[in-house]
Amino acid sequence: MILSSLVAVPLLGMIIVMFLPKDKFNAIRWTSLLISVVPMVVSMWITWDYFFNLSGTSALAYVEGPYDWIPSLNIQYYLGVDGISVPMLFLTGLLSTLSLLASFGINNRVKEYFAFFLLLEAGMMGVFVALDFFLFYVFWEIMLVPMYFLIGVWGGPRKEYAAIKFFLYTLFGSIFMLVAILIMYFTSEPHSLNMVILLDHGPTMSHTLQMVCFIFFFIAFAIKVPVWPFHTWLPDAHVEAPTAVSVILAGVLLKMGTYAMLRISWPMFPQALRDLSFWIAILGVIAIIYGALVSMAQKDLKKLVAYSSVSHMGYCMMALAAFSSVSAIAGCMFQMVSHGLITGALFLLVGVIYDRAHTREIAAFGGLGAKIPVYTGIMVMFSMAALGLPGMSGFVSEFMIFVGAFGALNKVLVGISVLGVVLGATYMLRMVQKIFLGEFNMAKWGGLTDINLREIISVAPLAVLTVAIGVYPKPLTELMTATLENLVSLMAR
Amino acid sequence: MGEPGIVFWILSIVILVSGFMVVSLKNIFHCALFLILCLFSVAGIFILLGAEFLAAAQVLIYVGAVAILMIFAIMLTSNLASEKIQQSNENVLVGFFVCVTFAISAVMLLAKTYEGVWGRMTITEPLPSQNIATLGKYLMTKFMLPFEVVSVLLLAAMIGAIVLARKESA
Amino acid sequence: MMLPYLALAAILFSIGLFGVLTRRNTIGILMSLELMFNAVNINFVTFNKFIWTDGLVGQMFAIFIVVVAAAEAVVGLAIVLLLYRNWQGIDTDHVSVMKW
Amino acid sequence: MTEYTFLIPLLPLFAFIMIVFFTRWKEMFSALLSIAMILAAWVMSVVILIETLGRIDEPFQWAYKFVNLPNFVLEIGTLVDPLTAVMLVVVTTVGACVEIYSVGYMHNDPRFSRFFAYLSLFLFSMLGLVVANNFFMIFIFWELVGLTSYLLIGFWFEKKSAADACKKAFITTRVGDLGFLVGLFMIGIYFGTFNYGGVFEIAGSGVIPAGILTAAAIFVFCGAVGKSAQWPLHVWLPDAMEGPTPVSALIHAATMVAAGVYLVARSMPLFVTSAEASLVVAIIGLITSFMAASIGLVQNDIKRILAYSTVSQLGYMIMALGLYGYDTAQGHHSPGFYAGTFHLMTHAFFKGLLFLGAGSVIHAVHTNDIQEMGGLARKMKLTAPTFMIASLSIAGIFPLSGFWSKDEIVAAASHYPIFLIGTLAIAFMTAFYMWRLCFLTFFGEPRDQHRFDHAHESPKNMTYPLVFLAVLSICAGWVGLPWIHKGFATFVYHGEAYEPHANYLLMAISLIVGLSGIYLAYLMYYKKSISADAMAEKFKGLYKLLYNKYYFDEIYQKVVIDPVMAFAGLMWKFDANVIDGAVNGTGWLTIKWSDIKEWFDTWIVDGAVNGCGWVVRQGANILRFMQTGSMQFYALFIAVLVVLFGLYKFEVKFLKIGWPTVTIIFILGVTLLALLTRITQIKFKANRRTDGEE
Repeated sequence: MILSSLVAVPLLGMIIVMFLPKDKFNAIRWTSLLISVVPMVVSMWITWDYFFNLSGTSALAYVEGPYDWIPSLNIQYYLGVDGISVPMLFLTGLLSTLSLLASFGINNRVKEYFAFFLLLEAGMMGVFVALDFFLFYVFWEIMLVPMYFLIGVWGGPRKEYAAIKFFLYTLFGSIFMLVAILIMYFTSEPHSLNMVILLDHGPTMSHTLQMVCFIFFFIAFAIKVPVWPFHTWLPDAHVEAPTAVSVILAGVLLKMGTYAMLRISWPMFPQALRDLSFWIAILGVIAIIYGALVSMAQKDLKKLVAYSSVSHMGYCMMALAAFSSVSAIAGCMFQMVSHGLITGALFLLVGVIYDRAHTREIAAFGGLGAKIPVYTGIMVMFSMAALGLPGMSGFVSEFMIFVGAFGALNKVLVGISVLGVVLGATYMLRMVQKIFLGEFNMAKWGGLTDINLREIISVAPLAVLTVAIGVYPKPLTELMTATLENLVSLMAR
Repeated sequence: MGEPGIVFWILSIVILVSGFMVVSLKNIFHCALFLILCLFSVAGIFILLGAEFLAAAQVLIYVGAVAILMIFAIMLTSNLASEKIQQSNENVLVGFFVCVTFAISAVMLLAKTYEGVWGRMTITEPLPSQNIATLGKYLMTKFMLPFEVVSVLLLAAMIGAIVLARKESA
Repeated sequence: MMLPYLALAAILFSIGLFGVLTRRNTIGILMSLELMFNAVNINFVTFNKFIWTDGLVGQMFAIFIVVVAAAEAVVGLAIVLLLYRNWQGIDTDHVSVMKW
Repeated sequence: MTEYTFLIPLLPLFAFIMIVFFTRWKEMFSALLSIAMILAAWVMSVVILIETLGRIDEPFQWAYKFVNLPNFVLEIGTLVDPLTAVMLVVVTTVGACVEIYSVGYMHNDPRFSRFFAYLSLFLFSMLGLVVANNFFMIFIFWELVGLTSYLLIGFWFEKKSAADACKKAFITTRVGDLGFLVGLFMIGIYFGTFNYGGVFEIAGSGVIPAGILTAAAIFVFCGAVGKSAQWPLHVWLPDAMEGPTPVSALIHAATMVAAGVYLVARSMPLFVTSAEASLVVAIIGLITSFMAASIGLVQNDIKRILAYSTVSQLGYMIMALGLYGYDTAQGHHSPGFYAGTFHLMTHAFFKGLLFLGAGSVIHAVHTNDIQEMGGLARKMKLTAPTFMIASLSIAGIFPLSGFWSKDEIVAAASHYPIFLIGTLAIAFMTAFYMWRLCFLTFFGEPRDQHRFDHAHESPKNMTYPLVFLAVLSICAGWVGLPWIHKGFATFVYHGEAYEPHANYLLMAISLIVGLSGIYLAYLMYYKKSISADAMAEKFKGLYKLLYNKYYFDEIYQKVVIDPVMAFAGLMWKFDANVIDGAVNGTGWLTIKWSDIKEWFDTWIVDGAVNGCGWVVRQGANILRFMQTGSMQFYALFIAVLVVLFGLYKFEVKFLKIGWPTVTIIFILGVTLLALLTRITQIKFKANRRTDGEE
């Protein structure tokens, strides 16, 4: 019941919001916020309970089902979580609420916006709890719709282009996923869509078929991550999307790709994974270096953060390629969580400055550190976190990834990827320098006000978590150790 | 049971002849009069078949109400009763052929079916003699719902007729 | 021995049908329809007497048909009056607006 | 007390948190809180040092598992051995002095509280770095130190030069950290642990192939190169002087930059397993030291001179450590380790003093350019003597602390002619440029009367730390006197304790070299018997080369930064045009393809559809005549069909004629009659027309 509620509450909330009067903006905002608090609290409780009672084993927890849903096709309603989905649920719950809080500035078609947002949340939650392919696919696709509208209606100047690009690109990937799912479905006997059953079916398939399925799944997930060279939808979508949507995009949507790899294609096709891991690692390393270089060349603050996401998700891909190392996979999970927190916060902060200055051009600013010290402090903190400063979550994840990958992958390759650390520092510091340091233009930005309480509240939990994970990562590791060990043993089949 | 008696045959001929007159006479007023005759004879047939109440209803409703209503209508729609006006349309030939075929084949079918099925059927119980009482009882019990529905239908028809026929007020 | 009754009903029905098909006058059509209704009624009553006496179902149906026919006649005639008022005539030729 | 070592870093951290979140608005309280915490840490450090003196061979270790995965453990812990204890005292001492000094120096700065918060954060990081018990933890604090350095260099971020410098410092050290990071990975992978004890034990056991050891050691050394500003990553340190002077004193002279040396000393067991790695260390140290000293000869910015001096001295230490590793790897005894760490300590004191003195001077005259100073000794009665004490110390003049430590370095280099000559040359240059600085600043006639007139001695809270450090600059070296038996060398050592013995010849040589350097400076800048300008004119090429710091910044700009930025721009173009172009191109192709499809669709597929439609329409044109609109006609049709159906279904026979025949006859009949009607229809129409006329 508890997992279903994660999906059902936002859905119900969407319906409630749709019945609210259109012009009662504040009622809509607060209702949605309160509704989204429910799944957040539930996901936190799950995290809490899982950590204290269930993290010792790799077994699925809070399982619902499998109940027959469409018996003639053996489609089931099957939900469950384990150590890799719990952190994601936590992240989703938290970021959704914070994004809703950050969306209070939306004044255009408020009702539709919040309704779509809640639908989006339901979809995201669903992806992380589904254990049936059909269910998974449905949630995976459901999210596209609100996302499309959220970008396409409330976005920036090129919103239509960005929305349609995002939609088509992801849909394109989903087709491959669908084909792969069908292949799995029809080769299993009896035909099944149950992920747990198919986990054992995958390695028994013929090698060619495994490769085909793996590559198809990979394309679908890689587009979502996004892995170089499938990443170009991301900067457009990020830049054009409203702040809160960017946060969700970076914080949760990108994680769905890596999560799905870890949940589906990696353990299901271990042989194909072994054959292809080198190439995946290369893609990861390219993404790290390339993303960093490209974001160095950006003039738009939001685009810079967007490309940094490409770079950061590259670390995840490299870690995933080092599938034999628990520490690399754990690092990947850490990176997912920490990137969600850090980049989410960065997008929130970019939104804050954009709301005030109505521009995101880095060159337009300068010396803001003197005028808005609190904002500067927070922004610098998250920039430091993004470039992997110790004491923040990003460092722990990068370190674990590097150590794991160094042992499991080609050492020269990993050595090259370490360059990303310096490049990361370079583009982040260039940004900080150009915006906050240097001479302050009083005439232009004299009227700039510092970050306000609502915005601080929406960023503060992220800051606290970033530091907490960076300083005390032990709980998070313990939460998923058993699951990861199990996963690694599955991938070693 | 037994064979239908002479009354039946007389009534049958009256019905058929007057019926044919209804459909073929040029003067619509005469048609109406023949219709009355025809319906009256059908009431007779009903009596022969032991449906006294139905016969009464037939006379009251059809002969007394419907037919009179039609005559009223004919008289209200002036200038139609004259014989000069073509009363049948271009379907006459085909229609006649079809109807004759229909009649013949229907009768033949009936005869065939009668030989095959109905003739061998036996009646479980004879028609009750006091069937008006039975009819009334059933109307209030077993056929309660249809009865009510039909009354509503009648009401609706009445209102509909009033609405349709009244003069436009503005 | 119900065949004569049924045959009578069948022929009466045919006559009514002929009327419906061929009369130009709307009231004529209505009258022909009444003939057809009566033919059906005869059938019902016949069957009620010779085949199925239980519950007087046949007669019951006949009664309902009579009622419905009355209702139909009332509405039909009302429409006829309306037609007359609008077109100064009640020939079916006048109402062939269904034509494509 | 040693058990509570972990508290030492936490004390400044507490100050940092309190200042940032609570006492930011109460400036003096923030400063006092910060100072109180560092003083408490200092007291603890001294106690720990005393305790450690009693247990030299039993390092105290305490650890907590930070990340605990199967086959992968990261620890947080403390290790207290003599080296740690000494470093703790050095860092807290200089830190306390600098903080007290800063109260005066940063007076009236709008971000006064923040300065102390940053200083506290720095001290937290630095102390954490010192007490760390494993490579992972040292890396954490290593980076945090970098962060605070970034924040403090950029403290006056309104100045573009400061903003540039802090970024440059962070990124340059990050390049070094990159190597360190790779070294860490190698350690993690091949040694399976990050703990010092574990790593060194495995390194010493010979299990690991020599190549791996060399590589790991060199990569670890990369970190030191970055942090200690060794060639070729030295370029950030002079620029880092854009920060407030106390920062330069604390971070960029006494402590943070010494962290690299500390790291090398700390991982000495790793270096002694590889002669090659050690040699690399020594050579890099020598190059750095020589290069920096030579640049220092011609600079005019007081802080930059000191910065190059720092780089040079750090190179000295690194070289000594490298030589120790080289010697030990080959089985020789060497005083290098002891010399390097000893110099690390003494240098911290006198270089801290020099910077604070320089700060005092700058505070007085509001310029960094020594060409605009002169004669300040008359005005600054306390600053000038302390500054000169430090200068004597760094020049290696008997019996100041610098003499003793420098002497040991010379001793360590004495087996290798090149190193010996280099070392002495550097000592000479050091003496020269330090005294050039002294003479130009404190003696002679004021070259800028206006500044001179406004110069004044600094307040007491600035001068007292100077005095305190001056005392240390004189005395700190005496713990390592070659004649005392239980000295520094038997306290901080690696492997087995080195027994220093007085080598009077070397002492004499190094003293003479130092004095001659001072004398040359005296001649050139005090007596002016040798014209500095003439010298510069004579060796114009060399002078320009030195004055422009061997053009390293320009070279890096051209060779590294510009290409990287160009490459980044290229990548962005590539991304926007090629990759995104491919995506959009796919879209475009799809659209074009769909255009073709549309044509195909319109003319072929839809053509077929339309063709069907056309056929139907033509058929319908015929059939439309059946749509008479006459209800009766339709009814007739129904009747016909009903009859047909009846005939067929019940197989009706007429007079022995079978039903098919009957059906055919019926259809024929209907058709014929219909045709007949059609022919005679004219009549009906005529009739109707008459109706209409009525």
